[in-house]
Amino acid sequence: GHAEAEAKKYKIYLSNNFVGNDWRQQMERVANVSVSKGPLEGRVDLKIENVENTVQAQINSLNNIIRSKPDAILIDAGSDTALNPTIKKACDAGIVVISFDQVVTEPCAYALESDWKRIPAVMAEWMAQQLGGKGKVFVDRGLAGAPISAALEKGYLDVLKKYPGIEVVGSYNGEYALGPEQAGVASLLAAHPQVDGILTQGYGSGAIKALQDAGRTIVPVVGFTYNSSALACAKTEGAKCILGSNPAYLSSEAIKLAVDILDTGKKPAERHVLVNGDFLATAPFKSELYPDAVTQVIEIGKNAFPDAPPGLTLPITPDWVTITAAEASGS
Amino acid sequence: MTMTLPSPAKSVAKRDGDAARDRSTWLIDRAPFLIACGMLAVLVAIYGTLREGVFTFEELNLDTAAAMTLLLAATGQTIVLLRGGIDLSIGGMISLGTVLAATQFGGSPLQVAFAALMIALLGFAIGVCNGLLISVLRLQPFLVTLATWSILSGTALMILPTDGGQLPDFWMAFGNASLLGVSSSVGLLVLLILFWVWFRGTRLGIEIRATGSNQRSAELSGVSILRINLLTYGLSGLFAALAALYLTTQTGTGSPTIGKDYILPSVAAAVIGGISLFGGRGGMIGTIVGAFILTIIGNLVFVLSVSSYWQPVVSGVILLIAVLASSLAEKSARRSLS
Amino acid sequence: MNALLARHRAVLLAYLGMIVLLLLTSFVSQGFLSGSHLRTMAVLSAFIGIVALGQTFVIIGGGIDLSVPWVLNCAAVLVTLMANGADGPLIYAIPIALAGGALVGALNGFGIALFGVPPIIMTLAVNVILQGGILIYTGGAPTASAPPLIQFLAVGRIGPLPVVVLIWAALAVAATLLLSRTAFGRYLYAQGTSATVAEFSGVPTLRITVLAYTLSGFTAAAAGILLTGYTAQAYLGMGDPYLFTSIAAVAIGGASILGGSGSYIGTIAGALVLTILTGLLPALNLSNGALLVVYGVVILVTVSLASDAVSDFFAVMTRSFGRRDNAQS
Amino acid sequence: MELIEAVGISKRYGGIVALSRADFRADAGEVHALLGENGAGKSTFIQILAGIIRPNGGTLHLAGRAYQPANARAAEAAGIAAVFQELSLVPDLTVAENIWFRREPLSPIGTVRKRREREATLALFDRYRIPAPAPTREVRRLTLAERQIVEIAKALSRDPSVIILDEATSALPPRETEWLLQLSQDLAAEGKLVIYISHRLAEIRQIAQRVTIFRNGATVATHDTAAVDDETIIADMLGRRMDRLYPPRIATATDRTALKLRGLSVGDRLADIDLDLKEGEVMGVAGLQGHGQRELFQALFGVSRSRGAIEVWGKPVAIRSPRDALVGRDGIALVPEDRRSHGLLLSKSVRENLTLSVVPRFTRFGFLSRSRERALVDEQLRTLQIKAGTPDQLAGTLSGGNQQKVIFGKMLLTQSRILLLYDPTRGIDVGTKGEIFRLMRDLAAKGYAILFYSSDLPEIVNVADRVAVLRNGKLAAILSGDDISEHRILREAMVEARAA
Ligand SMILES: Nc1ncnc2c1ncn2[C@@H]1O[C@H](COP(=O)(O)OP(=O)(O)OP(=O)(O)O)[C@@H](O)[C@H]1O
Ligand SMILES: Nc1ncnc2c1ncn2[C@@H]1O[C@H](COP(=O)(O)OP(=O)(O)OP(=O)(O)O)[C@@H](O)[C@H]1O
Ligand SMILES: [Mg+2]
Ligand SMILES: [Mg+2]
Repeated sequence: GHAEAEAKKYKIYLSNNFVGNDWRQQMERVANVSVSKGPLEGRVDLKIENVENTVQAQINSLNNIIRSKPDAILIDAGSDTALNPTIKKACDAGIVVISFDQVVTEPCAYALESDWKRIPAVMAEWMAQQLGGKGKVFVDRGLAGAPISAALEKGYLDVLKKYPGIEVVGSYNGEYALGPEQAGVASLLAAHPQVDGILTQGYGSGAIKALQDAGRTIVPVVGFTYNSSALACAKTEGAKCILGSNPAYLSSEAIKLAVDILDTGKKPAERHVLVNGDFLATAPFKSELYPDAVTQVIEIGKNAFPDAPPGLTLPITPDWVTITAAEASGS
Repeated sequence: MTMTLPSPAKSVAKRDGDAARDRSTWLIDRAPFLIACGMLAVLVAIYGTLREGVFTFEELNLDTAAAMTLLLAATGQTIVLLRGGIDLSIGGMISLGTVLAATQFGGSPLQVAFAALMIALLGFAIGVCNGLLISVLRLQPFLVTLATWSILSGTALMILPTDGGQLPDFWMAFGNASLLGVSSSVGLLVLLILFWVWFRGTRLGIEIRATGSNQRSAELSGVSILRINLLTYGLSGLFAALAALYLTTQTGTGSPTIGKDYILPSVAAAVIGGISLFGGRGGMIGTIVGAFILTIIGNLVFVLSVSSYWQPVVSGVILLIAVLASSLAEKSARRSLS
Repeated sequence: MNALLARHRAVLLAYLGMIVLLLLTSFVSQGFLSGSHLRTMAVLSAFIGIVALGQTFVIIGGGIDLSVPWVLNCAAVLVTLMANGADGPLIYAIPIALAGGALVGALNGFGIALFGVPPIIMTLAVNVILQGGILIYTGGAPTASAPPLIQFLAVGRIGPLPVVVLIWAALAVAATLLLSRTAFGRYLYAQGTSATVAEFSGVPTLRITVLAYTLSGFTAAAAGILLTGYTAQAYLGMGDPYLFTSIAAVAIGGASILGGSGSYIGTIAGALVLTILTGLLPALNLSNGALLVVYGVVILVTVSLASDAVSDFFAVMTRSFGRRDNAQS
Repeated sequence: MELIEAVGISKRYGGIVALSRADFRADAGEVHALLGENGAGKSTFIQILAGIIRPNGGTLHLAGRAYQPANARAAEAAGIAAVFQELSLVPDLTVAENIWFRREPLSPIGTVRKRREREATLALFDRYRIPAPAPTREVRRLTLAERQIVEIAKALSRDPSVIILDEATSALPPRETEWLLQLSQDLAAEGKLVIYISHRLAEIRQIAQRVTIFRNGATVATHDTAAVDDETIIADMLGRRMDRLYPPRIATATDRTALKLRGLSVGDRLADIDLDLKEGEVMGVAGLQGHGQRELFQALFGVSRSRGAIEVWGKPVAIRSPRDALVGRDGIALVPEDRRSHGLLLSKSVRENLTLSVVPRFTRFGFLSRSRERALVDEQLRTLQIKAGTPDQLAGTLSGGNQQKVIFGKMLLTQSRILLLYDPTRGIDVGTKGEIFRLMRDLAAKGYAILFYSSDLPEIVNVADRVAVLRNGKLAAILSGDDISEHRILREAMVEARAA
């Protein structure tokens, strides 16, 4: 029964393949916060295992986790396929496995992620609208070899292809870090006297900074919902932006999903569970491709916080628990 | 001089005394290796008290599988380091190997075996190219293999832009098979040790050590440096390819960027096991110990159950203590005997 | 004059490679030689160059420093956290961060010189420890933005010249003087050539090793601080690209990775080559894979220009031409 | 027709002419000495014979046929084996592995049959009565003399018809030298050709039938040894007459004690040494190979750990590293035994090598003064007549004797007034040797104190004021005045050995 399930405390491991960026930090912190209050308070014994960004280390770590027989394993994976045999072992041992953020293809594991089709499509659509269907753009290819990077790039290009007037004149690898984004855009600016828009996979604020440094006019920029990006878009004169969201609270959602499955024994209908965050933009925007996509207008104090750290990912909290900006940034 | 000297042949008797000194210096010379073994024993002992069932074949199977890809990569690296070189390109070769396996393996086991053989040969051939470039251009191995690392990684990415491809089930089953509780990985480890025991004693093995120890002397004795370069880097490429093949039995997929994860650890494993980056000294058994130390540290950090931020700190500190202990012990052993 | 040329051949050829690459790039990408772009390149080279400065000293002395990524990152995070967006606290924040970097370097040096830990392992372990250490210290808090002064240092200009490039130039002069005109430099080369002979000659090997690593920690920290100005904020992982690049810059600059030779002038050429190359690649519009292939090939060709084998080959060619001329006259 | 005929051989290195017109004829069944001052081109010539380097001009015939070895292997195949001045053993291999390197007895699976190899080594040692170290020892740990012997064994193992010994005795102590001289004669008697390079005229008189003399890369003369006197040979070598080799021994010792040792011990190899070295004194250290001389020098320079008390100029000191020893004028400086691995940075210039220990002497406000460094360097180049193209020539490309001079100069520059000279004249030609002995006496007169070991016993006999004889790591005797003779020294060094 329900009451019995309420009493049970689950042992859940979160295996994270990489700690070296702000998003992952926030993701881990949010995970910890969401089991310490709200509906999950006292329900979960959460242990986070970080590995040094190698698939081998994550396999070894997962093997260790499996041997300690937890109820569920949440995985932010270093590869979408290479962990499959190990994950299969976990499933076979009766452990609930949920991959999130960078998900895996192993059918026995759930895949909880942002909608990597919708996000690039809506943002490319926005860009096309800004350009009036005509112009030259740069596209960020993210990180070589990363599945999400490939999905985002493809998403951008698929939509842009529908506008014959739009030409992709250059690509660079932003690697989800400010330095490479800024340097990549700067190199392309040198090669191309004219550019009308930039579709990044990272901050977007790096692209804006590169434009400023090169003394160019600020063109429409696509990026993601980091606090610094929102602030840069709001504060920079003439900036036009749309920011897609890959919420750091994916981890909280994964925990919740795991607890639900463990409590009820009922499995979700779909292996894929999509989490949709709102877009942020400098002006109202209505997508025709995805009419249900919500776009908030960037407003300082409401969804851009000058006092919060620039690396904070927005939105901060899922709706079933309240996580404050301070909790999310750990300050 | 009119004086009659004692017969020089008499000094042959001196050799007995030599032999005793010989044994003690033998120990000192192997101190880094021996102490690495000791450190591994200590780590395993601590691990064993913290976790149940550590002294079982199951644990051995798991740990060997966890260490094996690194071990294979480090075997090639060891050979190159003994020669006084370094091979960064194994990163590219491992990526390329998994990608080729994931895209080319299909059909019957016989076809797969053939493809695997071709990948191994390709690894050797690519290594030979490294050796050729190093010899012909007279460039530092670091630079040449840095460049070929990039070229090989690029090739892997051109074949498979992201992880993917599916290895046949029997291939993976083969990699994880076990007989009487002993896995094929452990079998492979035994083979690797046998290989080394054999290789070390061959003329080529001696020539490689000699070249790493003092290239000029080796050359004066008629060693062809070109041949040594071709063969050492060739073997390194071959072992990188084997590492890739083994890795695919664990991941079941091709991974165009996975190889870089093995470059520094392969060097680290060798150095922990007592190999000098200046060539000529040390051996594979030390490298095996080094690779297992690195793997056990991961297990240890897990069972110590430290909070996530502390994990890297603890693993770094354990590594440092392990190496510090061996460095200090070696130093004092050397001092007390000199 | 000839002797001078011969002595600095590796360095000269590295610059030759750099210039060839620059011309090639300007061919592919029209705006490449524009003032603003050259400035960008110079700024990006400066970061590599500054990290590689300490690395040059360490490598010449026969070691290697793998701890630069997280020394750099820790310094960046510390400074932005302490300053919290304002210039005032920089008065103490910058010195603290620089001193911290130097201290970590000194620890590396002591571990290596005093206890005989292999440099690779020592610095690798310290790198990992720092990575965890900064997470523990900040509690994983996202990083703060860079104060205006640091941004000025990184991207501001004095006249046409970026400030960071001026800083780099000053450091370069200091490094070159240190290597070629001081006892420290003399000892460092001796030690990198043969630690035993250095020891027998009374070289203060412990002090030299510790100093070299201290310098490396210091320059990595300095680069970290400046880099936050470039990106306007610190972020975790900002040091990662500088591990192999800093070593590669030193090696491309003509230093032996096993120690005893090399110069900072050479390293500067190495930093420039690497920056131009990464700047060139996006303009080529290639796939990720093809980019890496091109990167590798260009590195190989560029360093080949500076190799003994190739210059010997040209020497033989010119000499045989010369001989023919003699025969004719 | 003689076995080896070389005519007009030349060899250049860039602007440096190592050989210009070298002629050389030698026949089977003789010991043929090759002489010449440092840098005359002897080693260059034999490296050409051994196929290591190729000449720029000239013709070579071996047994009547044109001989142009493409590499070391080709020379080996032609029956030529050389023991090079700069030893060419592999440090990380054992004695046996070095001797049979690339000719190892192999098992069917391609591995080396170690037992067989060891037995072959011992058989080789017995056949030629080679006083070599145990076959299983690593060469890295051997003394220079031991390495030298292994190198000779390696050459013998090839059963060559021509054996070349390039200053093979320069590091050998008396007993081993005697062995090698006998061996050379035996080999010649067997019909082999022994080409023998040495700066010790006495040895050459003892064994060589003929001598060929090089000067500045060209052949000056070939003589029958019996028909020529030392003065002529020296004049041919140096292009001038030389006054006596050993300077007059004028006692300059004072009452001041420069170095006082009480109960000095090193491991189990040196025990309870009490010794007083006076200001102005040259004290010889003698003893058989491996009886503690090396340990004594190493301990005083802080290279080996020692127990017991050391007083320097009346002050008790602890010397734990060369830095503790090298403390300016009141310090202790060493000419080390192994010049290539302890004394010189082979890939650095002569200039940098000479001044490495005295960098602070030409540092002003933290910066090096090139001109002051240059002055120091020029002075040493002149005093020691170091034959280098320019001060920027790499030390590793100097001739063996000139490398030794660089080390001597480097030590002199430290101005330390206590000098530890471990075989300082090794490989140095007679002309310069005389200069060095004179220099030693001059320094002694200036108040320096010198501890002097030489593998060439007559040098100790003729130069030292007193001689400390070591036996089994203990001080066996201190000889002075007329007691100093080869005979007496050897007797003191061996009494116990004979009794045992
Ligand atoms: N690689 C080289 N580069 C430049 N000069 C060289 C090189 N090798 C030898 N020389 C020069 O050639 C000359 C002859 O040297 P060589 O070693 O043959 O003299 P040597 O007669 O053996 O003298 P020693 O008695 O001191 O051993 C020397 O002046 C030496 O500096
Ligand atoms: N046990 C010994 N007996 C006699 N001579 C020795 C002995 N050990 C070393 N030597 C000599 O003393 C010299 C200096 O000794 P040292 O300890 O520096 O040896 P090493 O070869 O430098 O070894 P390592 O490089 O391992 O320190 C050596 O070159 C060797 O010739
Ligand atoms: Mg030593
Ligand atoms: Mg010579």
